[in-house]
Amino acid sequence: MKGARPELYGILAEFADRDLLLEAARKTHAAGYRSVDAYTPLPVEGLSEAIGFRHTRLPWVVFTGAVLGALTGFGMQLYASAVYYPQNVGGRPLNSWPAFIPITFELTVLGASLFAVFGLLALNGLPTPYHPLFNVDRFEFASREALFLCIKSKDRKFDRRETRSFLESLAPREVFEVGW
Amino acid sequence: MQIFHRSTNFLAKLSIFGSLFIAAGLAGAAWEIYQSPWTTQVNVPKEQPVPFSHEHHVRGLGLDCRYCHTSVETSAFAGIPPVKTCMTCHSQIWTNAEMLEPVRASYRNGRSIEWTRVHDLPQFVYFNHSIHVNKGIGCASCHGRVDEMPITWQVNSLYMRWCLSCHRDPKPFLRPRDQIFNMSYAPPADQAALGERLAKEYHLLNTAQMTDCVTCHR
Amino acid sequence: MTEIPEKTASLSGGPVLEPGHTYRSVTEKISSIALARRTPKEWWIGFGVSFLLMMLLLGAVGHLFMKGIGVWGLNIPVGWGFDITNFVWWVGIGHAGTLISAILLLLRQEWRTSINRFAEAMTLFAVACAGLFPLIHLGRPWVFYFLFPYPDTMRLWPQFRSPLVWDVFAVSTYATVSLLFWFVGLLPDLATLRDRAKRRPAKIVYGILAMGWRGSATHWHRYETAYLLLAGLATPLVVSVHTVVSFDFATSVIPGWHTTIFPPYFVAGAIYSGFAMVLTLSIPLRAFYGLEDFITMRHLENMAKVLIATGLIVAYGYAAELFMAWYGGNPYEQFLVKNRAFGPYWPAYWSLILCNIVAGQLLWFKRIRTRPWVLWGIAIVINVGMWLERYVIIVVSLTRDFMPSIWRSFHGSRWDWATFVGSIGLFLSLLFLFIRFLPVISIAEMRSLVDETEGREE
Amino acid sequence: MSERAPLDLDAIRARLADADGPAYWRGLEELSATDEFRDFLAHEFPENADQWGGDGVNRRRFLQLMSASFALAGLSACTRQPEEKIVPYIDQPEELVPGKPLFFATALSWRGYAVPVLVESHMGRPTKIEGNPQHPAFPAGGTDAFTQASILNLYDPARAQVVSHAGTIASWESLISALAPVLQAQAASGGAGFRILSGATTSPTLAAQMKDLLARFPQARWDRWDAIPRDAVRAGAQAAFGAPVAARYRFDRADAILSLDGDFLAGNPASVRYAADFASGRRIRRDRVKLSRMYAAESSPSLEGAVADHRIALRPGGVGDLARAVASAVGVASGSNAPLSAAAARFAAAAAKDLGAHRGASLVVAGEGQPPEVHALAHRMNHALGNVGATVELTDSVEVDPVPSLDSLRRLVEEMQAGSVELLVVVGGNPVFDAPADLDFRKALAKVRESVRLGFWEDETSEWCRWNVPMTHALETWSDLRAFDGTVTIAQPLIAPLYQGKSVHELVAVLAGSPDRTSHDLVKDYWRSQRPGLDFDAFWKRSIHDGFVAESGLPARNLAPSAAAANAVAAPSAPGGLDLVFRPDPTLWDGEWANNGWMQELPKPLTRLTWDNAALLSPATAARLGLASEDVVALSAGGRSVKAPVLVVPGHPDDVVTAHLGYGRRRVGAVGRGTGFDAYHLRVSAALSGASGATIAKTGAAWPLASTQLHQTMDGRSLVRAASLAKFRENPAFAREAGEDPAKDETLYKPAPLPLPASDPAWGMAIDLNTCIGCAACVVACQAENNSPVVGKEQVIRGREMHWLRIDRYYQGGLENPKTYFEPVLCMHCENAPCEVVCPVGATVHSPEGLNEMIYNRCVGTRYCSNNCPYKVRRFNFLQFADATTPSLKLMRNPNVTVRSRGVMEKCTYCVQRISSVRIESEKRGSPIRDGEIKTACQQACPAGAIVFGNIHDRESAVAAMKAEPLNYGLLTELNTRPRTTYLAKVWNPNPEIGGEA
Repeated sequence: MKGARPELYGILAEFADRDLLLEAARKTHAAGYRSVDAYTPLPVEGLSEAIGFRHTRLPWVVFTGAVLGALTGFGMQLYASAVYYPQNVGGRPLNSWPAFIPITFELTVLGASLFAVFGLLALNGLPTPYHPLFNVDRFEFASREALFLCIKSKDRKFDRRETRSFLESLAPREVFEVGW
Repeated sequence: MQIFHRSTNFLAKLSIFGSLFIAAGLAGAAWEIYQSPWTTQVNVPKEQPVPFSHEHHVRGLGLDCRYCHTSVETSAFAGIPPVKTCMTCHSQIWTNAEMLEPVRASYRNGRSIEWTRVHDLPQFVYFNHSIHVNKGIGCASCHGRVDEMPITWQVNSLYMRWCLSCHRDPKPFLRPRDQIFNMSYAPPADQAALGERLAKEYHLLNTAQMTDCVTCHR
Repeated sequence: MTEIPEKTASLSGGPVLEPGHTYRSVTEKISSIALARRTPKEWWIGFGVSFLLMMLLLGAVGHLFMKGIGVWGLNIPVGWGFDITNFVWWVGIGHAGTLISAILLLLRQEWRTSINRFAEAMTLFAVACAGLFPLIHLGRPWVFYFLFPYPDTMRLWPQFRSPLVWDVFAVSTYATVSLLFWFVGLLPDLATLRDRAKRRPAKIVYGILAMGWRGSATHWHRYETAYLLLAGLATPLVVSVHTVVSFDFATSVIPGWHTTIFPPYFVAGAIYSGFAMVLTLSIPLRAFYGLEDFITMRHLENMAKVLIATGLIVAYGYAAELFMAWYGGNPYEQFLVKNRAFGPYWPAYWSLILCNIVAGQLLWFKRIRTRPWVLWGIAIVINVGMWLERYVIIVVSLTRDFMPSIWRSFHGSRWDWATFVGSIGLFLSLLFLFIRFLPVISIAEMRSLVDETEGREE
Repeated sequence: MSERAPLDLDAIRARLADADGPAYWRGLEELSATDEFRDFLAHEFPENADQWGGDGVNRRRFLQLMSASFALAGLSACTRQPEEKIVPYIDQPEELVPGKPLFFATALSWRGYAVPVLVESHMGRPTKIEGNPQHPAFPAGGTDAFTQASILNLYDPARAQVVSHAGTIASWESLISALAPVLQAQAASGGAGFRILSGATTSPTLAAQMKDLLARFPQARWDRWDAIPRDAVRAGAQAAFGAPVAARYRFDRADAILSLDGDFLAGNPASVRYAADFASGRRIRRDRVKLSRMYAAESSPSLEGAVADHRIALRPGGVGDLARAVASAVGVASGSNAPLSAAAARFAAAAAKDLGAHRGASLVVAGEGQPPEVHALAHRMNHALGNVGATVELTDSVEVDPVPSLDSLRRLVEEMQAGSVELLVVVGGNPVFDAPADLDFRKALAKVRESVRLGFWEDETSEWCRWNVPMTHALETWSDLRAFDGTVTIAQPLIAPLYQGKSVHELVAVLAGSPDRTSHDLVKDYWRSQRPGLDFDAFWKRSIHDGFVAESGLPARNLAPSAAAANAVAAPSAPGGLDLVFRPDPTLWDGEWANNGWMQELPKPLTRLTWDNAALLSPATAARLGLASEDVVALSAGGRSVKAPVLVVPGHPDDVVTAHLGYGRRRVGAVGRGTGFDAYHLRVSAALSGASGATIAKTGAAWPLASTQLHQTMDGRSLVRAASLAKFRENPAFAREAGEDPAKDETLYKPAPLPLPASDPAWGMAIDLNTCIGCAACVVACQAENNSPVVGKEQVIRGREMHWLRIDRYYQGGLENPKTYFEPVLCMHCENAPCEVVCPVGATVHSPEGLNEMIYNRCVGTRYCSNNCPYKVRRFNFLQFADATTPSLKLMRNPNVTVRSRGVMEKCTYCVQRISSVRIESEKRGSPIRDGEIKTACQQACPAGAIVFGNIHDRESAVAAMKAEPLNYGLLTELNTRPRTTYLAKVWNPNPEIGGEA
């Protein structure tokens, strides 16, 4: 965060049930808030869309991994058999490509999977063992049953008082101010 | 409630992505050790019971390699001179040099001197000197400028990789047969052409046989 | 997962989660196993026994490394015996987990939810056991690294035409991907444990593993994408692994090995043994930890049905071998079939038929499918049968191949047995640790089921 | 596992870890120098830590330590090479070029006759024995298995090593001084109490020495005893010609051969020559469609029976009866004819007719097991058939004054019993063990005042002699012997005696009162005395160089047998019970080879049995007695009884039990300990070659037998292909048609990479099944050449024997008289090798010249290659089989072949070390490798020339010619392995009048 850091990370509101949360999320987005996030113990259908998050670049990351894996796989085998030490093995040609398919395939999958997981972590900015939200004691229920919506202070429209009152207008169970 | 301190975020990320670099670093280090003189003994002069100087005998006195290493042209083993060979001269000159006492002792009581091997190939490598010198590989190509070594050391790693570098393409190293034992031989400007010609002459054009496993391992 | 369609494909009726559960109850029930302060006495007993067996493995392998492969019963012509048999057996078992998680996920089988977690765990541990054998079966295990392409001074890399090298890559890839898949699935639950744990050490450990997961909507979005993609990748991978393992034999020239039907037939066999092992483990588990609400009769029945299906495919495989021997008219193949059925190893052959084909047919009866402990017995029988199948394929084919002059029989030495039993010890030990410290059922996914069952009640 | 083990291990580990610890491929020599290692050796092996007996826990724990240190060293070796010393000569011998082998012509002794050999020597260490093709008696070269294995005896750590007196270590000098007074006394009495006992000999020098000795002691006597005596042969000649004439046969000139229990292919002093000659009559080629025909009547399965076109199994007496029938049919008065069975009669008639049809080109040979009458009969038949001078050559006796050894021994024992023998000198042999049981030589020996034994081993006899002198190995001393044809063969030493060994010449010299004379002086002086006048030094130099004295063979004489006494025949007719037949053991002979691991582990040609002998029974007899193989029975004859395991042998005559002599040694090195049963215990002077009325009683116990082949038939697979001569004439290509041979282009893949120009060689081998006699010389030769370890009985039973070359023996036809096939199987060096494709590390790959290579130091030991080898010719080091600890065995090793350690695969390499050295020489001289310049060890050893190796690119080469033969076929070619080793199919030459064969 550049410049003078706002005193809050954001304002957090807990909602009683899923419909209220979805409703609130939509309203917040409609109200022009952009850096908004919701926290739920399980994936809630339509929630990410509600706060304006449509699609992720992850598939492309995975595809890249797959291609790299495939090239490494076949390249390595061809290099080893035909360049690194060419040898007559059972009368087979140096480039016995059919024999190279299994490993090529395996490495394709491996590359893709590694990129998928590390891509996931990277895009989600994980790991973050420390996070301001954890300052809110109530927040530990987010991993069990509680449903939260948070407007972050980095939002252009963010204003401590207004935003708070705006959230309170959404019929939350409770509203918390999240310090750093 | 917070469990971790702020700093842990950075540390956590570092630990994941940094670990890759750490692993790479370790591998690199291992590789370096494997290349190092400590492992390969390259350029490490070997302690000898008698500090025999090739420099003195070869360059100084101009002895031919074959004067001592008699079987280099005929046998797998180049031959290490029997003490008698030393005594042919040293019964006349330096007859009471302190340094040479072990030699005289050995000759007196018939117990061989235990030299330390400088070029020591693994037991599963069957190296043959005679074929190399007969195929135009000079002594210095592998042993280096022995005539400049007061105490002998190894100048090449003797790793299989190193052997192969020549077995796959001997042309850059080939010499005319009369230059094999010439320590100070320098390849001519047209070594490319010469190598081509000699390779044909020495029947080394097809290197398949030379890079075949059992050429060295049985 | 979340977007549960109206009509979910499912093998049979009955709930996948008994009614009356809430997020909280589910969370409490499952996480309490991992977070319990006191470890149940029974756990200690079970773990203790497994641990002793694991020590037996350690001893056997130590002895093996000291003296050499000769401590096993192997000879010329039988160069592979228990070692590779165990390898194939374990890899096969290691197929259920990822299959359940990945393929059933893609097939929208929501009943997978309550069994996938420990099925995956089981996969990992089985693959660990499997991976052990290719290493220790080497005559000179201390040069195992020759099997990998590493920067060497010999300018010599593995011989990539060899199915054994394929194995190395297939199995290690499978292990890695399964681990990742499993970990990704665990992430939200680790967060739950982090937040529910009372003691600080627990909080810290789970906290580190949870990587600060906090259930953000955007995170969930990417999470689901990744999970689906991994499932999509894992599916062909599962199939490929046992295919590659079958290549060890299919690409050889030995009668009884050189068989084109091996890939599909090995894969089916793998799933067969895998599900058998899941049953073997889940039935005692649900009984002991009172998880009947989550692992319901329906789960057991469905798995039983999968067993019937795959069992029949395996049976088809056997039949095809017989047919090809007759139809192909290759004298060596024909001799092999005779030799398997009526040669010195006939007991092994017929008991494998009994275990894998006959026993499986009992599952047609609902009265058997719905009796957990009977089901359990059958599952065990099938596990034994699948081991025997690999033994017959590997050993019996080698004992008598082309030249009668060098025919010889093979019998496992006591070190063979020690290694085999020991590997089971290793497997169980890991499993016990898992049960003790991690949620055996995916909490996050159970929550979705809660919604669904609520939906039912309305 | 004792608690000391970890300690030792740590010490060794430490030793290995530190910089000047040795590296694993040679580790143990350095290791053994360390104290902790010596300690634990001593602790492990109170006595001889050397033998690989496969016995006992100790050995196993020893191994475990070994292999552990190997493993560790293996690890340490991948970081850094330990320092190594190099030690020069003080004064280098003239002819020696360091690193190059030298070859010397010399002679071994076999039953007193010369076996001319060439010995390969590396830096003064003899390492390999080959035949001497320059020698007139054996122009084809080649050797038998014993000759090959003899090198192992030289280095056997269990050899007698020191002069000892009454069990305490003494010295040669002390012996001399101790004997002096005794000899004084004898001289006074003219040697009345002085006896010398030795085996038969042909040594001119020794003969002269003895003559001179007996001149000094006129009352003394030189007695002779051989455990496997040739008395019947001598007596037969005596009966026929009135003199102990020696007969030598020319099988190459014989078209029809009748073998009466013949044993000319193995064990006979001329076997190697006879095998070659016999083979030349069986070698069938496109341009020589002609075979000799052999009839064999035998009372115990033998090589002769196996290679015969017609074989009949009879009780020992039956052979004599059949001989008489044939004799009378060819017009030799043979007196009373016992009635023959129908089969025997038909056999006899056909044989007689065939012999008669080939006058001058036929041959009748009787075996040593047959009584003198049969030998006499054989001589008469040969004479009647006009074979003398053609296929039979008669000469004066080659042996030095041949005496009937049984009578000689009997008389000696009587004198010993009577206590009239004061000084007995026993040279070689082992009478305490192998003398007829009823004579009880041991008890007699106890009555002798002073006994001196010159013996190679510490054996039963040395145990009961007061003075024991270690005997030199043939390669350690000078001597001279005659080959079977009389050619004098000079034996020169290749190495100074490893221990305090003395030769027989030196001992006799001591007795003759000239103790200071060496073998060299004695032999050389004798020959100087024989060659007065002409330039002796030239003669001597040449004789030593060639290994024989030119033109010293005995001339053939033309003799006619007396017709008299033809029917002095007492056919041993056994009313009830079994006929017991004694035969020398195929691999241990009379027991002298009991401590030779190579011979112990060499599968016996017919039974494939190793490490044991057994009571051989026919299937029918075994069934009748309710016995199966490995049952232990009490075998009794003449009131004596031994326990022996049964082995059922197809084709064995019914109601006959064969017992091989030589096993059951009581005092022998660790290798021979606890192997087999002692058949000598049943052998009495009245029945040396066999007894009738033997009985067998089941004991209920069982004794595991280590056989290397458990399945005896081909199961209808065309592994050995055979046909009758007639069928071959109809369709010469029958063998090739019996299998399918995929065309080169029947492949998805492009042809093999990295080809060499056709000007470069492509190695291949062809094996002629027609000339192979299954003698197994090749197997031992391979073992000797390639440093192959011995693994012990236990491991053989587990199927882990390490022979790179095995001889498959298949039976075909009924159990009572099956046809026998020998098929040497070694690596086929397939062009599309299945083993190579599956090796994960490329430890086995293909050379451009077509060798299937095995690179030990790359092998990780997955055993996948062996699993995928259809021929199962690969061998795996399941444990640390190679003995890396015994110093003397290290001297024996071929320095050009890696000694394989635990955990690596190995197999036949076509003797790549020989190929390499020849290739290097040819490259140096700049001319291509000549055909036959490279001989593989098996090829060089084969007496029958059945194995041919060479360059198949070269149209002119012998191997190419053989592969072009119509009989040429490959094993399992339908797998498209394209083997480089191929076979010439077997062709039988059955007599249509008997028919029913092939």
